[in-house]
Amino acid sequence: MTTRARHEQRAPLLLAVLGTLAVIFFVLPLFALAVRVPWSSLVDVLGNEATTEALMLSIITSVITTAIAVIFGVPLAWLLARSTMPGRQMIRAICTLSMVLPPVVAGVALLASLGRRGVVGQLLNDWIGLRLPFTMPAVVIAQLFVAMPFLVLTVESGFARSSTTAEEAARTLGASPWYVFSRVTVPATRSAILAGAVLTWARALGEFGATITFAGNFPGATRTLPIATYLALETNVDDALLISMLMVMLSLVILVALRGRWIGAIGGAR
Amino acid sequence: MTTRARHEQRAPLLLAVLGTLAVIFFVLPLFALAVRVPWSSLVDVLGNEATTEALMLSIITSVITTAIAVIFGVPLAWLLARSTMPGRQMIRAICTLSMVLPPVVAGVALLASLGRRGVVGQLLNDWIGLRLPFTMPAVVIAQLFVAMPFLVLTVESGFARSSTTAEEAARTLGASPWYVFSRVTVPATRSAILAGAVLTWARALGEFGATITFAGNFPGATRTLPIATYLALETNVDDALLISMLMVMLSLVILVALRGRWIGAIGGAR
Amino acid sequence: MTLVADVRRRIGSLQLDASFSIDKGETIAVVGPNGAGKTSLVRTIAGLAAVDEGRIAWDEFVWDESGSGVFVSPERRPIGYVFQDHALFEHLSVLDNVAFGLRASGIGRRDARTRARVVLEIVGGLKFEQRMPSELSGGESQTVAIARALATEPKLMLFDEPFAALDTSARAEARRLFVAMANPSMSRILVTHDAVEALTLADRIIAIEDGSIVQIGTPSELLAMPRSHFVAEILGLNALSGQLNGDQLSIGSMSLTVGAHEALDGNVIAIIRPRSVSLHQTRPEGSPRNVWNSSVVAVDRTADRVRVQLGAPLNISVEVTPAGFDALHTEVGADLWASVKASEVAVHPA
Amino acid sequence: MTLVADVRRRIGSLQLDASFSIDKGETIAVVGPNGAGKTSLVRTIAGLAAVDEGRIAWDEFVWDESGSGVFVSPERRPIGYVFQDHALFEHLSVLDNVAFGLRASGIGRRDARTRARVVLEIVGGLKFEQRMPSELSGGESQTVAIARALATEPKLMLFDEPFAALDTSARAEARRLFVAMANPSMSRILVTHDAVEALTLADRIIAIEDGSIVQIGTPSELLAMPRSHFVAEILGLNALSGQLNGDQLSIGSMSLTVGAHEALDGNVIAIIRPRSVSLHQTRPEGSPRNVWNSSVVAVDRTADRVRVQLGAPLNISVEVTPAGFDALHTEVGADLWASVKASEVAVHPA
Amino acid sequence: GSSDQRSETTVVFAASSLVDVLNDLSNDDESAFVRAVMSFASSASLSAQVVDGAPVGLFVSADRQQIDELVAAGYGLSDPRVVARNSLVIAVEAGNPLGIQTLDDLTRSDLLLAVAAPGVPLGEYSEAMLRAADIEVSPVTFEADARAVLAKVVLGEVDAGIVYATDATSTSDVAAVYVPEADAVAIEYFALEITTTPGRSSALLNELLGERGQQALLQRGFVLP
Ligand SMILES: Nc1ncnc2c1ncn2[C@@H]1O[C@H](COP(=O)(O)OP(=O)(O)OP(=O)(O)O)[C@@H](O)[C@H]1O
Ligand SMILES: Nc1ncnc2c1ncn2[C@@H]1O[C@H](COP(=O)(O)OP(=O)(O)OP(=O)(O)O)[C@@H](O)[C@H]1O
Ligand SMILES: [Mg+2]
Ligand SMILES: [Mg+2]
Repeated sequence: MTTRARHEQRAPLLLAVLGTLAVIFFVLPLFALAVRVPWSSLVDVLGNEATTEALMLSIITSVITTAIAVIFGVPLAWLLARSTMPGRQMIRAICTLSMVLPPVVAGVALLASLGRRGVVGQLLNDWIGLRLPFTMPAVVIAQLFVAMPFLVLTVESGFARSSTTAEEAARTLGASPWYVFSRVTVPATRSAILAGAVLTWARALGEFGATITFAGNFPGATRTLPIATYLALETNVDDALLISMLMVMLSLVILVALRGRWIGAIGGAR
Repeated sequence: MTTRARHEQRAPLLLAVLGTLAVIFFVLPLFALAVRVPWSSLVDVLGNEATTEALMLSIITSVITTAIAVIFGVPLAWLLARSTMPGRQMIRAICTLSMVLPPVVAGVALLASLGRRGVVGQLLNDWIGLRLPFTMPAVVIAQLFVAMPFLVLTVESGFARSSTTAEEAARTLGASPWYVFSRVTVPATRSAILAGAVLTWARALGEFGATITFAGNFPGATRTLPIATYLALETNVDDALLISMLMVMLSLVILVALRGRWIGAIGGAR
Repeated sequence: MTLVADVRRRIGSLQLDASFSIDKGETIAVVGPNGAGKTSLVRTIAGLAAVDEGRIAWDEFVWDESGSGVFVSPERRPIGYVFQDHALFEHLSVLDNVAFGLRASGIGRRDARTRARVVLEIVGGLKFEQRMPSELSGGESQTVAIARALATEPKLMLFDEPFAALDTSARAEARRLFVAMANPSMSRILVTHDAVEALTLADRIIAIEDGSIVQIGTPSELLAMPRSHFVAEILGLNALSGQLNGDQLSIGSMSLTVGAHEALDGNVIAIIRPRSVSLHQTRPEGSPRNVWNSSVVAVDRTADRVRVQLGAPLNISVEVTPAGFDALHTEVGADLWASVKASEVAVHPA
Repeated sequence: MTLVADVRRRIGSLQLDASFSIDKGETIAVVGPNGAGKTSLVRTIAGLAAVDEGRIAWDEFVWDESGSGVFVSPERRPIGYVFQDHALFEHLSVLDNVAFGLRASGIGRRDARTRARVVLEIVGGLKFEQRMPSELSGGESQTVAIARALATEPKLMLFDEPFAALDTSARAEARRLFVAMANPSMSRILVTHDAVEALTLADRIIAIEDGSIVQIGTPSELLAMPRSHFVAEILGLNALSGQLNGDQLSIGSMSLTVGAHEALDGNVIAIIRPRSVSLHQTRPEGSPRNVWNSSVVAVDRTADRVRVQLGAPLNISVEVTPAGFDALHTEVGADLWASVKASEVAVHPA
Repeated sequence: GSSDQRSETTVVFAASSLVDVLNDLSNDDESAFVRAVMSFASSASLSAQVVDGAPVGLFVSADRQQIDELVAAGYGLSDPRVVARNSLVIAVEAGNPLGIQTLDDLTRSDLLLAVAAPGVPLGEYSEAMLRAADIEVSPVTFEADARAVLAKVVLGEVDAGIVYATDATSTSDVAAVYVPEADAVAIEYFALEITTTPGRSSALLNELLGERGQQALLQRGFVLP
């Protein structure tokens, strides 16, 4: 017997069936992968400095990317959802296009704008001698370009769904627009922001095409784990899989820890 | 002067600044790309059957993927958000892990489970002679595995935020769990579902690594546009960019059309 | 008995504990202070929550029983529920809100809409059938909530303060409708803060305080002998706790002479009707045995009467005619004399 | 005049058109049927919506002016707003809800909470200061909404049906508080459906119907001469439209003799107080000039009075004492005789 | 029906440097490649697909190791055949503005150099060449394949890159600088008939080795075996 409260809504059968199939679909490949991975060489792989370096770089850059995406993406989502700026539809579409670009092309677009010969990159290079490609910031930029739209879209849908009544109440209480935003709008949308951040982080962590195109592949600076895995697949499949499983397990821990903290604090029955 | 209603909330300055920077960040590379693309050869590229074939395949598979993701992902999201099944945290984390896997590894995982030698693939092959890899369904499976979590997470956050009062009202009116789900829960969460579907579609459309690994690269069957672009970069960068720009413009049209229809129909001022 | 409820349930710090039953066709009003557990009780009967302990049964069907674990989910109980906060479907028009229950029971869209229109017509909501809930005023939204619950012709209607947001005429109309709707096959539970509603619309009244039932009875039983201060207060009576000794009642520093009563020396509740107290500018002479000096704390004035709240030594409400009040030339804060006949002070055991 | 408002605004199919002003320290009640535009008016004054045409000014400051395009946003208007649906912040505790306005104005958390506790104490909400809004009952939530709006000590308070969800004693307490709060530096607008509230709490009453002001005046002015049926109804009076010819008033098929009045032959509104009508089992003899036979449509009974609604030929409410009612031995649907003195039928130009 | 057509067509797996040649052939109506379906990817993922049962007829790769493994695992119908050779060049911006002439020039400190990553065939060849010449370079990036190295040069992100000669000549955006040290590494393309789909693969192999195929390879800058 479960501890389910007696009055709680039973899952409609169809939902339960479809949802369960979805779970199986996700679990199966991961399970197969876990079976296939040569766990015995775990110690060797972990001792391999190149691997741990790539792992660290991936973690650091994806976290930085997520932070920047939140800082810039939440305001952008707000503008898209709430302001009446002209051309909003167009801007929204443009800001989500980079998701649709094949990542390699996204990398080319970044080179075309921020590369050594790029529209802006050339200026940066000539004026302050700043060269982005093949540096760690380039990795972050590539991830941002590809992953931030996930945050923007998710958060915008959150803003669109949250009622404006609480915001109105806050304004009548003398709260400035910024105060309303930070103390009412954002907390009321926190589950969407968290979901967006997780999506962005995940997308950034797995980013390969844009990164290798824009940032290249240099150990310690731009060789992220997906790149290391890709190259390892050419030479040593087992190592590559092992590294990936490490990343998966790391993510698992983070995901389990994160979501428990945020979701479910809302609501309550009378 | 804009036509903004006088009473509407002004954007806090900081938000406007951050949001605008984000817009510039997105627009710049696309602009640079558009400048670089040799529009003059548009007609040639469009006339190239291989290109249009890849474009069509991409569109078809990504749409199928999105549809399947909605059919299975929304129920899964509902179970994660609303049911009290045991191990919910764990299942949620597992179902989002495939986002974090480097796509190429995701492809390997799919081969390990659904490939000819895979845990399940072998059974399928032996029993009903079904071989998935290197077929169009394989493309869809690869895209699903990588892109569906985006829908699940977004929709789950939507369900978590939507109040259960309307659902309770529906139940007292005699609505079965399924009726409540389809007529109350889903409509009330439609903006999150739409956002999730767009994210999934976008991710599927740009999918490369898992597809080429699991489904291979067969013209007409599994060579999607990202794969075609990737290969074209070798021989003819300009063509590749042109194809990508086509895809971008197609997406632009779809995104602009889609969002205008859904968002913003909710609420209203008194 | 159609509904037999024995509900024990913990909600936050509140322990709900209520046993009662309802006859077929009967209307029961539930009154009680804010936070007493009225909404919680109704939600439990609707099946939106389960009892921790106890049993709810409808005719021969058990709806909810802690012992056996039986639980019938809300959609399979023949109920209608008008929520305190209306809970309209934001994505459906008014008409489709009302038609929802019919559609859910399998009736086609066209038929459901036709029948929904009939119900809307009855409650006076036809004029905004095409609006979305966000385009309704507070009262309009409540009207729709009532129509929606009625549309499925439930056997047990649960009304949670259904008239609170209605304007005077809509409320009068709604009450009239409520009376007209009474039919032998529908039982009704009406949560209300309005004494007039409870007294005129209900066959019996349940008074809840702090999760527990303090009194169940017909309106006249409650009027005759309210068992608590709150019950008296909601009925517009003054209830005072005191000690009775022979025919002398002491309430704080005051002493009142009471009229004929059974022998019940000790703690009693005294009931004084606001109308039975007279006010005077100067100390009155003559028959009333109870005369005291007091001050005016508040004055509530309507077209036909003025309610004067007196302060120490006896916190009671007094009702006088507007003419009578004007003749007093008094105001809030002023002093005056009050008197009440011994026969007008009724006492009950506490 | 502190607030001078001339509001013209379209909301859906409603054209709001209201001009009025409020003095410093004055309390204005806004009454009107559901959907009349009361909430819309208050929202416009709060700055949550702008006038289409017109002007709102506070002292020497213009808040909203269609001509010049001036618009002061809500956070810079010294207002407090108690929303009809409370609009509490779901993610903050009760205490932090109340402290919100203070925090927004830059006061530190500790100070803000201390002051919020004081306000909560005053409105009687201290006992649930730690709860989340989702854990409050309807009345508790309204209490918090009031406290939250009061905490910032606004100069203009806007109350949208603030007492609707409160229980009898909480409501009495809230009204007392409302009176006590009156201070020369705070003006107040109170939207209400309750005649007692409007009459006792407000200095002046604005009656709105269909977006337009039908009457502004002090409670006694409105009582003396309600300008519309709705106004009469909310005040508990009977208002009847008819044609006056000399001292004969014809209302439908009925003809009544009226008392002393100015010469105003033609269309008039006649006001009859429910108390001034007498009911009889048999045709009464004697002085009243107006006697007619009617039937009982509805009966509202409270502790101290019974309100009887009569049907054709004259739809009016009559109030009698419970004893008087019982002596009639009547019930809904029964026939009886009604009489009213000519001097009790007041007429005003329509 | 379509299943007939499918059985008639033969799948060719090929290293991506062969894209142009094979495309040229399949555009020639008289070629056996008209009926062939080409699939290009990295040698590693192609051979993984072979192992996973992809319906491949012919596998052409520059990666000796992968081919050997397939043969060892029994996927070869016959021994692998060398169909073409390639060589390494330095790809520089068109016009060679920095005047790069020798391998030594790649050590200039102001010069940005891209090479292929160790592990992929091109990376291994490049390393072998540099090792043989005893030259230490410090590239800014180790790219995944020849295509990526070339793209970096084309886009101007690096000044020079080590690529296959055939790649450098495929576009006018770069110039190829031939260095004698390149002769030290022999780059051979092997063709292997795969067992999974025996059929018309021999016709394809014969054509590659024959007049028409060799001509096409020559045209695209390959050296004949
Ligand atoms: N989720 C919850 N957690 C904790 N306490 C709760 C919760 N929901 C309700 N309560 C408390 O339970 C008590 C009963 O609430 P309920 O809504 O039943 O009161 P009510 O009688 O309907 O009051 P009102 O007349 O104000 O609507 C209240 O004190 C309320 O604060
Ligand atoms: N967004 C909207 N679109 C169309 N009509 C609307 C909208 N909001 C409100 N209305 C309508 O405007 C009218 C005025 O509404 P308002 O809320 O001001 O009424 P109210 O006087 O406060 O009524 P109540 O006493 O029921 O609260 C109503 O008829 C309402 O249906
Ligand atoms: Mg309640
Ligand atoms: Mg209103």
